[in-house]
Amino acid sequence: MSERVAIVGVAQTRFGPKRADVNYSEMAYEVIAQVLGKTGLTVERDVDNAVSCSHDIWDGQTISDIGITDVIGGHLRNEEKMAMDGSTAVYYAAIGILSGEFDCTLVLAHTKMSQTNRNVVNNTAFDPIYTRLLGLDFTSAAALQAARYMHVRDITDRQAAKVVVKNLANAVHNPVAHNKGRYTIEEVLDAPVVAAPLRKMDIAPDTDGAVALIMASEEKAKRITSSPVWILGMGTSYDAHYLGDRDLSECRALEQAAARAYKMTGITDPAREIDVVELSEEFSYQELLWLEGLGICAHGEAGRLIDSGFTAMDGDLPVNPSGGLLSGVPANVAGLNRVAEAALQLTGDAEGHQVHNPKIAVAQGHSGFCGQHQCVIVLGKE
Amino acid sequence: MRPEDRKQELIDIPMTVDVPYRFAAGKYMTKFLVELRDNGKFYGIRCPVCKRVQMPPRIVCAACHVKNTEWVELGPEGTLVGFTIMYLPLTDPTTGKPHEPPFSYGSVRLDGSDSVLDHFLNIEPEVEKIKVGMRVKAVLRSPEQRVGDLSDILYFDPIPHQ
Amino acid sequence: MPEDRDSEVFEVDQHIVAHSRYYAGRMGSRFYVTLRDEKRIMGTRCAKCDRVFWPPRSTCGRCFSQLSENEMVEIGPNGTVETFALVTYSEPVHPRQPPFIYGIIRLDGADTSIVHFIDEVDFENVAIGMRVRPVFAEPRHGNILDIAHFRPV
Amino acid sequence: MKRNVAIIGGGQTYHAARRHDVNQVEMVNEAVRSALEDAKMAIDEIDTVLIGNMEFFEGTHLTDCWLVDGSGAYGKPGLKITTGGTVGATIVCGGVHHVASGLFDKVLCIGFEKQEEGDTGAILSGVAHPLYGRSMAGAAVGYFAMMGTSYMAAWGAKEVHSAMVAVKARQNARKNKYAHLKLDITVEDALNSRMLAYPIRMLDMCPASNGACAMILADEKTAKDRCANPVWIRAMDTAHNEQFELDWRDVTTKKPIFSRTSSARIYKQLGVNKPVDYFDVFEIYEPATWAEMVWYEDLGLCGPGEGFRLIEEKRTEIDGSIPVNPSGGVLSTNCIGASAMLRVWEAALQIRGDAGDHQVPKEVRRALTTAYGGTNWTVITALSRSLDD
Repeated sequence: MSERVAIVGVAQTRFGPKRADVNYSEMAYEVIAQVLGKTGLTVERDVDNAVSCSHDIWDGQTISDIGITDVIGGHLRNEEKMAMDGSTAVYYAAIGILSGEFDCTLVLAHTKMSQTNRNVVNNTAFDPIYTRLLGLDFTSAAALQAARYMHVRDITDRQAAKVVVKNLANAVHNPVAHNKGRYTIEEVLDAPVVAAPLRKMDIAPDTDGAVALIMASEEKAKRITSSPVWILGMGTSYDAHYLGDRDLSECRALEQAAARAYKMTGITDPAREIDVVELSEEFSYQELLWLEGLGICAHGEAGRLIDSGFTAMDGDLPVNPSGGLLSGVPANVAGLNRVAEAALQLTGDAEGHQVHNPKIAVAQGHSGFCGQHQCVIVLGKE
Repeated sequence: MRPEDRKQELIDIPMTVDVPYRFAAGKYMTKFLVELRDNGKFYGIRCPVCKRVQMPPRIVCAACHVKNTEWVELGPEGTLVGFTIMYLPLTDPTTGKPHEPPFSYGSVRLDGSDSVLDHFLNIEPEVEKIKVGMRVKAVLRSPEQRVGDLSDILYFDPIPHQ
Repeated sequence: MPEDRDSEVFEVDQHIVAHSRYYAGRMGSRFYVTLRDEKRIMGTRCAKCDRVFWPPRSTCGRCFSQLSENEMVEIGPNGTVETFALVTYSEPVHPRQPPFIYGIIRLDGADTSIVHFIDEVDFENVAIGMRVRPVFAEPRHGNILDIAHFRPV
Repeated sequence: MKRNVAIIGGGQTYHAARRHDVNQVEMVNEAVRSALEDAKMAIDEIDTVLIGNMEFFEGTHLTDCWLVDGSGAYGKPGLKITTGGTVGATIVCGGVHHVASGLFDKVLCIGFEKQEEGDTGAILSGVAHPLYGRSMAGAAVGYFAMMGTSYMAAWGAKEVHSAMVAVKARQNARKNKYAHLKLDITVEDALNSRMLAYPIRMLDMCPASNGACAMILADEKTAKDRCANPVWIRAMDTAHNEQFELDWRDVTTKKPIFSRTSSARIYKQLGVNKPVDYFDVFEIYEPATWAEMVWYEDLGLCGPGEGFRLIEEKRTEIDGSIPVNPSGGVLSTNCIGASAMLRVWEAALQIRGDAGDHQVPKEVRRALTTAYGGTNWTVITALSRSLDD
């Protein structure tokens, strides 16, 4: 990119299974006030665009950014809602800045999963003519994907369980995570079956929370902070809708999105050039599948990759040092949390889960069941 | 239908989406709803910068993008700033039952408030009997029937000329 | 400050209930009428890609060719299990009581697959590659549940 | 904006109350094919696809994901934005940013609604806060009814003025082959139509339509290489409004209002002093007759309280000096997610001279469009035939 966009500030709520004390507007304002405070910016003077991310059906509110306009500073100003994953909100906000139309954008994602039933919500994402009446949701669809992927690529239950063990242990050091602990593979495998082959611990838990970040043009960013995190590359892509149309042992959309993001960045050897990855493993097996999609390893190699410790906190390429989605990140917020965590790693602000001196980080998010729409953001210090 | 449409049985698939929610009112709306329910009082909140009193109370004054700070008791009398006579049997989505038309419906600015509240008017549904600017007063359900919802207000009664 | 007060947690239960009605379109209608009245399963063939799709569709997502009802071809009814999963939990949107099995099945003659139930077999005995055939519901109403499920051949 | 952006093609469906012959994927595809044909472009040439509708209106979550075959998004970058009724214009705005960013040269923008498939009452009442007013929401009709009583009380307008707007819209729609309500009605018909919420009658409100609109935006080089009559997007401005203070219905309010704020900003950006001289045609988002008259005033087409005079004097007719909504507008066709994009596309057709029977009988060099949605939100767009205009 000729002119650059940077992330200049990040704020996250502490994630938890339920926030009964606040409505979603108030929960959003917690992180908005925090990120403005950290950067010393005001909406009135500095911020000229706002992109929020959530969904009407999650919020229980038609046109649900109505409840966000006030707190995000959208009154009589520009404010838009990305009805996808939060990673795409970053992508869209960056495009707005690159267009020259905006200088400084407040990006927000919020969701209170506790206020409704995720399976009923997600069932409405299946096409109503040929699929929805079967009662599918994202967990049962993921179980179909997991079984296919693990069968075709010879991934074992133990290898998938290792993702859980790694991520929940990483989360122990992450102050905002709520699902954390040191578990054994056996404990993961002994958890009750929800949708075989997926067990309870393979599934990201219901979570309430919000993330905000501020993005700015190069000139503005340099005035705001001495440690901007640059967006070096971005890509999105859609796969086919119907599960039966897709090769579920691969993730074509992610390969395409990653290819676009890497081309923009100039990455040719992702496993060597990327220092840390934050990806959206809503289910344990997805971390392995997404790593293949991101080109960190070849098709079918992700099982051996986790066995080798390559993706561990102290491995060659730490994946989800934050604990990832399994540690408890709300739907929709997931991708923005990935970008935020990647940015914290690059600025050295990741506290207990900081990896050693990363220069290039990759964040990945997806929308739709089994990752139909994929978004990849490459971030860097330089 | 377009001209090229031919005779053919066209299939439709009816489907009811029923999504359950448990909404948290949050800090500001809770105070409003609890005061209405328990004490029959209306509370707004004042912006420390523009001094605008907002109802329902909310965390941020959108115009100034600052946190609202000062609770203010409002009404129960107010002024009618707009009205309509509703002839549509609009369904109350929380009960599934329609409000029986025709009925008078208006926008009331409670005394002390800079906001308005839309509610039923206890006035015969005749245009001549309703005037923008007329004084009205909230009539509430009996305390034991109140639940903490705008339906705790039965309607607004006109205040006769003093 | 208002938020510093100890206020009670105030929660309200509500439902959003929306009655939708989805139209299948001409090709979808032909599919469902054929399924309902003749217990036959149709797909659509894209001549350009030389692929047969289920579900039927009037645009090939890959080459964007416009496809008409004339390109509809019968597929299956038998097919091969590509993947399957056992659901142990209950939701109001499920048409069946758990435990039940979902499968993705490649019908004979099709290049894409159908998601549906697999039944009349224990989960332990289902395998990828297994041959299955549809069991049709009685009576049928013109929706995807007109196929009750698939069972081993 | 770092690059100039042009509309190099577009298309729409035939809008109707019932489209039982197509599903949502197919309906969207009709508009997409029509836009590609207009731009003489294959889907492979499109770099990215942006889509929007009233989220969850049809009871479907993540509709962009379902519609990929029809929208052409399969295998492409893309996204879905939602901002309520304004979304069609927000998508255009997003498309403009995509092109201006330099990352994409050809962007397909889509807005749609298949209203017959959704539960309009349930979803619209969901606009109200769940704990503050949802149980007694007066819906859009109640809101615009109050605007009507306010307007009459403040300015001395009469119900007949509303009827004149209703007639203009439907008579214009009769000239637009794509429009939904093509009604040969008179002022008397409008005044005698069923009362919904005083003073709003059946013919004073927009219908529920099914339909889609698609447009292809491109950078200057592509536009000049590939298109004989590109229409340039010169400026866009968005103003959302806070959640609970819906002051637009009180026509005498002195508060800053979204419509006046946004138009003032766009006029300043373009150096417009007299909008009626600067722009040759207007396509505005008027969900109800009274809103059209208030738009006249808020856009500065006349002074405050003079909106009803414009319609009385027939100034805003197709052949008037200030043509507003020659297409028939939202009063004639409201497929919500497409409505705001249709304003932009109809304005582009006027500039191209391709509006057919509803082409205004004068030279059209510049056009202004508005959107309306949410809690008084708008996106205003200015278009021109030449980059010199």
